[in-house]
This record gives sequence, structure tokens and C-alpha cells, in this order.
Amino acid sequence: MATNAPVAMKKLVNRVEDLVPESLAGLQAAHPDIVRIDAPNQVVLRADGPVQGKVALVSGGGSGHEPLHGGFVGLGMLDAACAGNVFTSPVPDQMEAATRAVDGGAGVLHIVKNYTGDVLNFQMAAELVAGEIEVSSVVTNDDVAVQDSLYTAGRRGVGVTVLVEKIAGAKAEAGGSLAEVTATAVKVNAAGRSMGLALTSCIVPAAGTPTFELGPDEVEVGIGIHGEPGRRREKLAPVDDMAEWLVSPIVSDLGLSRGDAVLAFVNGMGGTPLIELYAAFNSVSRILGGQGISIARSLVGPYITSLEMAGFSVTLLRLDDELVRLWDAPVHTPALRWGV
Amino acid sequence: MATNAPVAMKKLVNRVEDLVPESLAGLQAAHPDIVRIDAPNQVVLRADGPVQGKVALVSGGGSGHEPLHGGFVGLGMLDAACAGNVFTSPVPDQMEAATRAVDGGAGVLHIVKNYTGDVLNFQMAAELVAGEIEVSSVVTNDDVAVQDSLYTAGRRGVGVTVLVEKIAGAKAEAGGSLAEVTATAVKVNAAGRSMGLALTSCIVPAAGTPTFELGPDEVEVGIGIHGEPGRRREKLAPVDDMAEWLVSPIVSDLGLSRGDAVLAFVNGMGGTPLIELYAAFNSVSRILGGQGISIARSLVGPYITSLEMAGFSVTLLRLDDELVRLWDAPVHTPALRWGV
Amino acid sequence: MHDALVAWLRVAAGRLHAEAPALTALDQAIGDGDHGINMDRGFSAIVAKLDGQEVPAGSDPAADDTTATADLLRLAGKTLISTVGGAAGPLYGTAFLRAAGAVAGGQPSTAAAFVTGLEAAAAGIGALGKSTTGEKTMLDAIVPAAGAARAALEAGGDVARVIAAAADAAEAGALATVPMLATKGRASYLGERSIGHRDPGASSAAILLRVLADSTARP
Amino acid sequence: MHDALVAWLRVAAGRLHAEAPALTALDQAIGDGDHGINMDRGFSAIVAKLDGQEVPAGSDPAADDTTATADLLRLAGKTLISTVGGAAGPLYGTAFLRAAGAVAGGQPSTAAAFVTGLEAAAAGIGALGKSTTGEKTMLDAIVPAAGAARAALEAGGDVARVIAAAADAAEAGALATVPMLATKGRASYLGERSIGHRDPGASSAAILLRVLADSTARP
Ligand SMILES: Nc1ncnc2c1ncn2[C@@H]1O[C@H](COP(=O)(O)OP(=O)(O)O)[C@@H](O)[C@H]1O
Ligand SMILES: Nc1ncnc2c1ncn2[C@@H]1O[C@H](COP(=O)(O)OP(=O)(O)O)[C@@H](O)[C@H]1O
Ligand SMILES: [Mg+2]
Ligand SMILES: [Mg+2]
Ligand SMILES: [Mg+2]
Ligand SMILES: [Mg+2]
Repeated sequence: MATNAPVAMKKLVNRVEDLVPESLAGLQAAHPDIVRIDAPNQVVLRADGPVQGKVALVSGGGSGHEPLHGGFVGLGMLDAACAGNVFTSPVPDQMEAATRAVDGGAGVLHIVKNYTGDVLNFQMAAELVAGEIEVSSVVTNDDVAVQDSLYTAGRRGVGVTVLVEKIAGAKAEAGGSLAEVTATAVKVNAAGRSMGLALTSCIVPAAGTPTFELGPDEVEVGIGIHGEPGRRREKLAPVDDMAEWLVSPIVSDLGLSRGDAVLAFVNGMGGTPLIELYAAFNSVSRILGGQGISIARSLVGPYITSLEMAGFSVTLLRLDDELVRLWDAPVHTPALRWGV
Repeated sequence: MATNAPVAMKKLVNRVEDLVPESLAGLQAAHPDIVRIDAPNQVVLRADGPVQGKVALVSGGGSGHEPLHGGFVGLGMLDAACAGNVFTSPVPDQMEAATRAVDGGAGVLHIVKNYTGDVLNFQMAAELVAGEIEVSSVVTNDDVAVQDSLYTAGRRGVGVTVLVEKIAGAKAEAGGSLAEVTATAVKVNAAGRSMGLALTSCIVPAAGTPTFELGPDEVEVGIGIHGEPGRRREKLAPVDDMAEWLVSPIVSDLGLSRGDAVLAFVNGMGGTPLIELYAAFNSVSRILGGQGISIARSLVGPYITSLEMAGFSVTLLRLDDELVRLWDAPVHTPALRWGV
Repeated sequence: MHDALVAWLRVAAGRLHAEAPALTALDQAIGDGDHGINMDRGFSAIVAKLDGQEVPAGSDPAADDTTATADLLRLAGKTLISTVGGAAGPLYGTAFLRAAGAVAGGQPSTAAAFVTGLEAAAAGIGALGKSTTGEKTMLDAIVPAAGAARAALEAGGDVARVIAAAADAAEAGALATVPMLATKGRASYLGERSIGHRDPGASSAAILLRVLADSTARP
Repeated sequence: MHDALVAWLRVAAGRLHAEAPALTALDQAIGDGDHGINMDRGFSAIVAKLDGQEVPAGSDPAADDTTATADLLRLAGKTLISTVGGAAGPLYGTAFLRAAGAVAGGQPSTAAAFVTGLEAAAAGIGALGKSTTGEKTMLDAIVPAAGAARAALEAGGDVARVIAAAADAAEAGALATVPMLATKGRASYLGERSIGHRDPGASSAAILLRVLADSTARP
């Protein structure tokens, strides 16, 4: 039996080099009431921006993680998202354009996933507007699969980024200052941890072949969101066990204990359908329930993906009243909507 | 080069026979504010139901199409969804239990996708409550891939089912009578058409092998939503061309012409990520734009799926003011939310 | 009749379980790949019902046997409707319910009861499914089976011969679905591409009748 | 220097385009499979800038050449920053900007300008990337290259010899990344599993220096 990793590339594309711009054009065509695209800069902007007097949130990164980030632009979340090529950080020019476009006079928060490329490019962009626009930046680094940051580029920014964008976005929408919005983002990042696994690899369109090979009964544990190989390889196991592999390190790293309340986010990597994601959520819920940790809020679906990779990640965020209130606050973006 | 159809089964499951009940348990664990599960009957119910005085909407079908139908239970959409085994219509007992559970005294509408199994089982269920609860039923049959219904079981119910559930749900929420809600559902079904294609097959968990085999450069055109083979096989083509294969028959079947306004729904079959679905939406938008047909509303994402199948379908719904108003009306379900 | 029926249902359940992968494979070719799974589930449920039931060991008087047989067929039909799902659930379920009705009236012989029951089953499927022979469905096994059984009965055949005729005709009928173009059920969506494959429902019907013939042939 | 630099950038772009699949394959093993694509995009953009520019054919006076060279290095650096993305964009971009700064000061010879520029580039990468040798990055090619070039210069080598020494050391350095455990960049996430693979950034650096050595060796 062969693997179920995709081997031949079969994608809904015209020319590979047009995938990102055409996908952005599709986002705009589908949601003209929410977003508009700065096509030359590959930046997704709030249709009604810049919002005067509001702190603006800018994020961005390589494409291939949709709906992150462009699908999270809109009321209560991001003001702009910069789209790089697939799995390649955007360049400082894009971030500069985004920062200038969204500035409403109250400052701009850059939400940056911790990857060398993203960090360096956002850093350069901040330098490009220094003295003109007040910019602060938060680097998300929630991936517990990366253990010793002494010997690595530091923990990667993964699932918690979605939660930071939502919650800091709500804080900004509620009139928070740049310092307050930044503090909220830092707080969410500090209170959240993630870990993921892959059942299949994925194909970077410009590469045309899978980034890694997995046997028919193999699982790659501790993956990031760029199709990178993970930390170790395991045999395929019942979803209860696989969920345990992800939940355990998170619970211990966060120091969660009986009586704690969390937001549980079961994220699809792109190719895993909802029927399975809800089965995984059921496993996570049973594991947490068994430890007396209650799930006060949840999110289930493909929100931060690796192209068509099959697999899932778990993110847990320790909640307090403020975070619950900000999570529940209205949001109206292509990919997350409620309360509006 | 091998095909990218999944060959070995790699899914997030414990025992195959527990997938559906555990996935339903996960749905409930994730959204206790919206749904509750009647586990013995595998029925998803509105948490706040039955809603007295409101016409209730019941749908259901085989599992494997998530979020359809259970993910559409909630305010403004369904009151109950019956989950069969994967790709197997539920049984009349489930539908009877659902119908009894949601009845709020104003009658119950059954929304049935046109498949022999679904139709027969819902028909039997209606007989089981006849004389006790007023039931009407609407059979969706929007799939233009099935051409001559003289020689077939009739057009299949596919993408338009999502739109019927949303729009008839809004009509019921607005206080429509059973006759009015039924008429709205009939109207949507009559004004909508769909067609889909697959880039890969999918694996029914209990079968363990792909339902059909596709070569590395082959596309199955005119598929349903059960992993059935389609009407014909084509060579993989640019997404603009593939979108044209789907849009053309719909436009001519609906008799759309310059000046018409539609809701355009680009649906993912389960394994195709959003970056590609938005690229496909861009193609659809260009094709319609070229014919002077305007997209007044849109929906993009995996809403009626075939397990992990890669591919997409297009549904176009001719809009009028009433349909736009009902589409925009508040909805609050696990999978579709706005305005609340 | 009742006890023979119980025995048949049990053996049939075992056979359908063994044949489930093959039936599912047939359904993968022109359907959605669940027919074997569905039938297996339904007949296992019947066996579970039989196991749970206090079945009177052997009800001697003919009248009692007729009632018990009809009740058992009704139980089987209801169980199939409640557990199989898909198209096959209501269709097979209705078949058993109709057979129950036909048998309940009382028949001169077991052979006659079988023929009348099978005819009623075929009619019930056709009415519910709005289908007839030549459409590549289970009816292409069951209708010829009923016809052959009627002929054997009229030719004076005993119950073993009558059921054997039905089983032979069902198998031939199932095979004859291969070149047919499906116009009912899921396979009809395939149009011309449905040609060249054996219909799963016709195949399960042939299996059920073959098991019955085998068990009846035994002394 | 300016004209040689233009020639180098053009040949380098061609070579990186040809080597893109190989570099990407290296990045698939321990990264995210885009390094070849990224470098190809960046150097094509430099060539497009060169094509679009009215470059003064040959600016004779040494002072003019120094300025033109520094400007060209700055243009290359900015273009890389604006088009490559990922980690490599800012790092290589900064390398060129730092080299521009070093060259702009004026150097006694082309060979000295090259060595000073390369040293500045290495220092710039290390400062921005918070990295040093032995971490399995492009620095494992560039730092030894700068060291070897400095040694060759101090031993009295001419520009061809100095650049050849740099290219040789870069290739050796790139090869030496194979057994290293990555502690910077994406490969570091793999931990022990990063061992046994050549670093893509070190490989592209070695390619760039080899192309320069080849073109300088020619009369
Ligand atoms: N209208 C009909 N009349 C008679 N038999 C039918 C009809 N539709 C389907 N069938 C039978 O049902 C079989 C399929 O059963 P099954 O796979 O269990 O259900 P489903 O098609 O819902 O998945 C077909 O092979 C065919 O024999
Ligand atoms: N901190 C760092 N210092 C020096 N070089 C680095 C650092 N991080 C990454 N690199 C280099 O960048 C290369 C990867 O470049 P590329 O694949 O284009 O970017 P990305 O990793 O963002 O996809 C690595 O092979 C390595 O040589
Ligand atoms: Mg990258
Ligand atoms: Mg079925
Ligand atoms: Mg079937
Ligand atoms: Mg890379």
C-alpha cells in the first residue's frame, strides 16, 4: 500500500506564480463588503479602513495558511494582512505599505509569527516607518514541539496567532491604546500553547513535490505550519492517543490544573475534514475533562493551515474574564464572524 | 508518478464504527451553547429547542458531508439534523425522533436531498408521525451533472441544500407558516443549480479503500457528494477552465443572462484548502463578470463535503430582494454565523 | 416455517457478513461503497433481536406457525428499516413487511407461502422504489426469482425445488445486470458508465436466496 | 569593479535559476522548500533592475568606480530585501548593503575591497540573524570564505587568487554543514533530524562565490 501523501500535484491553479494574487482577487470578489486588496503590494485591507483613532493591527506571513491572515481582516480583528509567496515571509515593502495604509493615528501593532524570515522582514519594515508611525510588535511563539529555545530559533508561532489576532483586535476595536492592545496580545501569547501533527505532507506549488515523505502508517509529530518535517515520527494511532500526544505537552507547559478554564482550538491543517476534526475535539474534550480542566470557549476548523496537508493541531489558551469578553466581542471577517 | 488519491486510510478516528457518534459528541462539546445531541438517535438538536410557535426544519442524511447538516443547526437555520452512517441515509426512526423533538406546534419541514435512500427514509418517517405532526417536505435536486431525469433517479441534491437550509430557516425564524417556509424552500431549490468535480477520491472509513481511482492528471467531473464516480473524466486543466466546465452548464440550465444577480457559492469537497477555493472563486467571478451576471452574495468554503475528497463545486442561486433579505438574516450555527 | 426462517436469517447474517467486502466493492464501482456494510449491519441487528427474544422453541399447530412466521418476517422488516438506512433499508424492509402480509393470510403449503411472499416482496419494492426490471436494481434478481418459483410451484415442485428455482433465477438475474444501464438508484448517475458492473442490491438478493435454498435443500 | 560586478550578478542569476530546484530540494529536507525559488526570484529581480537601468557603460576614474560599485551593491541589497522574502531576503540583502558600506569607504585594491566587503557582509548577517558559525547557516560558508580571502590577501594574492580562496572555503564550509546540528533558522526545529543534510543558504552562498571566482579567473 502506498502512502496517502499527495505525490502528483493536483491543485486549483492557473499558472503557479499567479496562485497567490488570484486567490487574493478571489477573496476580494467574494467579500467586497469586508476587504479590499492592494494588489501590487499583496496586502489585504479592511474595506472601511483606515479607522481613524483606532489602533491598527497588521499581520502577514507566507501564503498557504489560509484563512490566516487575509481571512481575518475586518471589524474586530486585523486591519491588514500581507501575503507572501507560499510559505515565504512577505518583504518589508509590503509591510510598510500595509502599515501606512491602516494607520489611523493611534499607532500600529505588528503581529508576527516567530520565524526568522517573518521576524527579520517585519523588523525592517518597522525601521522603514520609524519616526513617522508608532509601531509596536508582538512575536507569537506558542509551539511546544520546539523544546529548547537555546538550541533553536525559538518556539514557532502557530495556532495562538489566530487567537491573538481575534483578542487583540477586539481590544483595539474597544478603543484600547497601542500599549494596551500590545499588552493584550502579549498576554494571549503568554497564556496559549500549541502542538500539531501531520498525516500527510503537502506540496509547495512552485516546488511541485511533497515537502516530506510519510509512510502509509506514519504520522509526523511536532510539525510547524510550513510543511516542515516535525520532531519525530510515530505510527498512526487512535485519535484519542494522537490527541494525547498534543494535549499533554501543552497542559504541562502551561501548567494547567484542575479548575482552570481554557479556550480549546482544534485546528485542521487543510486536508482533514470537519468530521475528523470534531472527533479530535471530542478526544481533547475527554482528556481535559478527565483532568478537571473545563473548556469555556472553543474553535474547530481549518484556520491556520499548511496547504492541503492532512492533520491537526491543538491550541489551549488559559482564559480569564477579560479574555472571554474580548473573545466574545463582535468580529466580522471572511473567516470568523459573530456578534455583528 | 502515482496519483494523489489517498490510498492508505489515514484518519483521525478511534474505532471506525465510533467515528460518527464521537464526531457528534465533539460537535456538542465544542458548541454546547448552540446544539445538543440526542446520542441514541444520532440527532443534532438546537440547544434552545423546541421553539414554540416556530416552524421547525429537520434535515439529515449520511455523514461525511460535514458541516452539512449538523453544523447548520441553530438559530436561523435547522432545528434538527439526523446523522446516518458515512454516506448512508439515516433511518426513519431517527427522523421520527427528530421531528417529534423539534415540533413547536407550527409544523415541521423536512429538507431532503434527492437520493433514493434519503427520500424513502424521510417518506417513511413522515408516515410515522402522520396525523400527529404536520409535516411537509422539500426534495433538493440541483445537480446539473445529472442530465436526463427520465433515465436516472433524478438530479441529486447537492450545494443548494445549504442555501435552502439557510434561507428557509430565516423564513421560519421570521414567523413564516409551514406553507410559506415550504414555498421558500421550493423557490430556492428551483432558483439554484450546482455542479462539482473531484481531484481525488475519498475513503469511506468502513470500506478502507478509495471509492474510485484517479490518475495523477485526471479529474472526475460531475461528481455527487458520496464519492461516487462522476459523469466523465477529463485531464487536469487550469482552474479557469475547470470553473468554466462547472459554471457553463449551470448558467445555461438556469437561463441566467446579463443583468441577473446571483449568490455564488464555491464549495470545497473536504480536502481542498481555502487558498485554492478562493482562486476558484476568482475564476467563477471572472466568468460571470464576462457575461454581465453580478455576484450579489457569496459563500466560499467547505460546507457540503465528501470526506477528505479534493475538489470543488459551484452553486449559483438567482437572487431577488426577498432571497437577499433572508440570506442576510441572522444565523447562529456551528458552521454559519452572522448578524447575531 | 418459523424455525426454518430463524435458521435462515442466522445463516444469511453470517453470509452477508462474509460477503460484505465484496458487496461494498460492487457498490464502490457504481455507487457509494456502503451496500455490504449496510446489509451486514441490518442482518446483525436481526440476529441480535433473535438472540434477545424468547422465541417459543417450536410452535406446532399450523395456524400458530403462520402467525409466528408472519410476526418474524415483520420483525425482520422493521429491523431492516430501523438499522440499514440508505436505499436498501426501506426497500428490503418493505419487502419483508409485504412478505409478512402475504404469509399471514395463510397458504396451502410452505412452498406456496414462499412464492406468494416473494411475489409480494417484489411488488412492494417496485411500488416503493418506483422501479421495475431492467433498471439494474435488486428487482432484476427478485422478480425473475419470483417468476421461476411460481413456475416451479405450478409444475408441482416441492419447497426445496421451488426455492432452488428462485435462487438460480436470482443469481442469473444478478449476473444479467452487468450489461444493463442503470436508471434507478445511485448507479443511474453514472449513465453509460454504469454498464459493465454487477448491481450490488441484485447481488445481495441472490445471496439471500442462495442461502435459503442451501438450508432448505438439506434434509 | 562595477562592470565586473554587473557581469557577476547576471551570471549568478542564471546559475541560481539553474540550481533553484537543487536548492529547493535541500530546503525541503530541513526547511520549507522555497530557498531556490526565493533566490531565483531575487536575482531575477536584480537582473530586471540592471536591464531597466541606464548604467554608464564604463566609468573610468577610480573614485567613480568605487561609488558606482557601492551603489550597485546597495541596489542589489535593496532589491533582495524587497523581493526575496523569508529569512534569506533580509540576510542576503543586509550582506550586500554592508558590503556596499565597506566598499564605499574606498579600498587600496579590488582584492582588498572584496575581502573587506565580504567581512562586512558576514558581520551584517551575524548581527541581524543573531547567529555565528557552527549553527548550520549561510554563515558556515561565508565566514570561512572571508577568513580564507583575508589570508590569501595577506599572503599577497591577487584578486583572482583571493576570490578563488573564498570560493573554495565557501564550498568546503557548505559541505561541512552536513554533519552539523542546526540551531538557527527553520532547520533548528528538526533538532537531531537536521543532521545529515547540507544547509541550503550555505549552498547558495557557495554558488555565488564560485560564480564570482569563475568570472574573475577568466582573463
Ligand atoms: N428505486 C429502486 N428500486 C429498487 N432497488 C433500488 C432502487 N434504488 C436502489 N436500489 C437498490 O439499492 C442498492 C443500493 O443499496 P445501498 O448501497 O445499501 O443504498 P444507497 O444507494 O443509498 O447507498 C442498489 O444496488 C439497488 O439494487
Ligand atoms: N539566523 C540566521 N542566520 C544566518 N542564516 C540564517 C539564519 N536563519 C536562516 N538562515 C539561512 O537562511 C536559509 C533559509 O532561507 P530561505 O529558505 O530562503 O528562508 P526561510 O527559512 O524563511 O524559508 C537557511 O538555509 C540558512 O542558511
Ligand atoms: Mg520560507
Ligand atoms: Mg449509501
Ligand atoms: Mg450504497
Ligand atoms: Mg525556506
